[in-house]
Amino acid sequence: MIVTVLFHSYFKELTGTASVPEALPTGSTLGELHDRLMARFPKLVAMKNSTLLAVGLEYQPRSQMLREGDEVSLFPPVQGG
Amino acid sequence: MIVTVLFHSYFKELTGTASVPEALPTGSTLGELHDRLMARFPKLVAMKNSTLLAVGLEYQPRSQMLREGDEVSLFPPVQGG
Amino acid sequence: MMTRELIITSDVIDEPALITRRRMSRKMGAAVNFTGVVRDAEEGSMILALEYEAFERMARHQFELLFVEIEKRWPVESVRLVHRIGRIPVNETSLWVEVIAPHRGEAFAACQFLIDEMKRVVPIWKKAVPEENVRRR
Amino acid sequence: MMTRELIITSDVIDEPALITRRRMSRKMGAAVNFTGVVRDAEEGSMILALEYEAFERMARHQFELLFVEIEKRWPVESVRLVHRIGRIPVNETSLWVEVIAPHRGEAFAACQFLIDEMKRVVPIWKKAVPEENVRRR
Repeated sequence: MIVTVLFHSYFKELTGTASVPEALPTGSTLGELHDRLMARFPKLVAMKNSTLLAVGLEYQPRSQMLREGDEVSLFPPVQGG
Repeated sequence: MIVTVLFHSYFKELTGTASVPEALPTGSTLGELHDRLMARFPKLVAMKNSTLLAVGLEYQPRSQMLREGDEVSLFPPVQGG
Repeated sequence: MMTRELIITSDVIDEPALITRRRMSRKMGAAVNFTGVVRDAEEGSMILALEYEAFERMARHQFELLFVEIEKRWPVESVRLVHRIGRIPVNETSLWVEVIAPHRGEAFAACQFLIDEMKRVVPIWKKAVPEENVRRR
Repeated sequence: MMTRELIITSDVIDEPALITRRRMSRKMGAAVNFTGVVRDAEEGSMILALEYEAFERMARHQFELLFVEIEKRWPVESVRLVHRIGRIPVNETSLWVEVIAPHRGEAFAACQFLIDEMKRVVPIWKKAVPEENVRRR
């Protein structure tokens, strides 16, 4: 299956892109996607523990099962205000 | 000695006046003045425990010694805001 | 030095004008404003207005003591407080407070402290003007 | 039903205009406003501005979840929040919040909750624009 990955804030600089498609085995979890993305974009590894993960507009845990066409966002800690 | 007593808020209604002079023995305390005023204006008695006492612009305890010419204020709990 | 502005007035409180006059240095990150408004009921009865009275000389002195205390406790750059007195109709502003500080925690703490302490020590009183006291049109 | 207004904009925040548009029912006694302003230093370095970026669709959704939570917890009548994004010079407003409630305790609590939670969950980020990055005149 294919999901769309969005990078926000300086994750765009770390990966050189704002959005990439990623092909995954059916039944993959959000955590497995994150691992694949760290392999593909090694600069994400240093941010591993502080990376926030969302599917659509909701935060989700790494155990969340992904579905075809999901839009997944990765970003650093938020800083509004 | 003579002090000036000011009543504020509904203490003016209870006593029928905003200001009265009161003659006291030299060395009297604020508490003794309060007792005299309750004798003179019995409607103040019901408010005894919630009455606030100030000399000039400062709150003072009942033990405060008064001096000739002091301006003493009596009023109910404050309610600004 | 913390700047302070204290206004006790029977005029309507013009909040947009007060906001327009705000000055903050480049080190300040937070302004907290509180607006207290007369509600339509007081102790369960409907009212038309509150009538506020101040022992103004002492009120000014007691506010100044609170400002001194705020300056000691928090790195506040500015406090402004306007208390309206006289008859204030329901839905109009009786109290407006502003505290400016580097960070929001300090600004919120100092603003709440000022209001809480004012309600304890500043000689201002209010009296309800009940609905039945006026002729209905 | 709590009314809410959420504005995410690159325009300057016009606080007097926002205050002028305030509506409070006759049951409400307290309005708390917070204004967050860009300070001249970020992590010890002097800056000219902050550059804010939002993942706006998700930010709107996450703000709405916070509004729902506020409505559950406190008798708040109205929440308004304006977050400016893009480049915001030092001494200009990045965030403006207003909470209206019957009493001040609720209004202060809900306003602080909203800001604290925003800083935890709403996808908005900032980047310092350091002083040396621009030509001095």
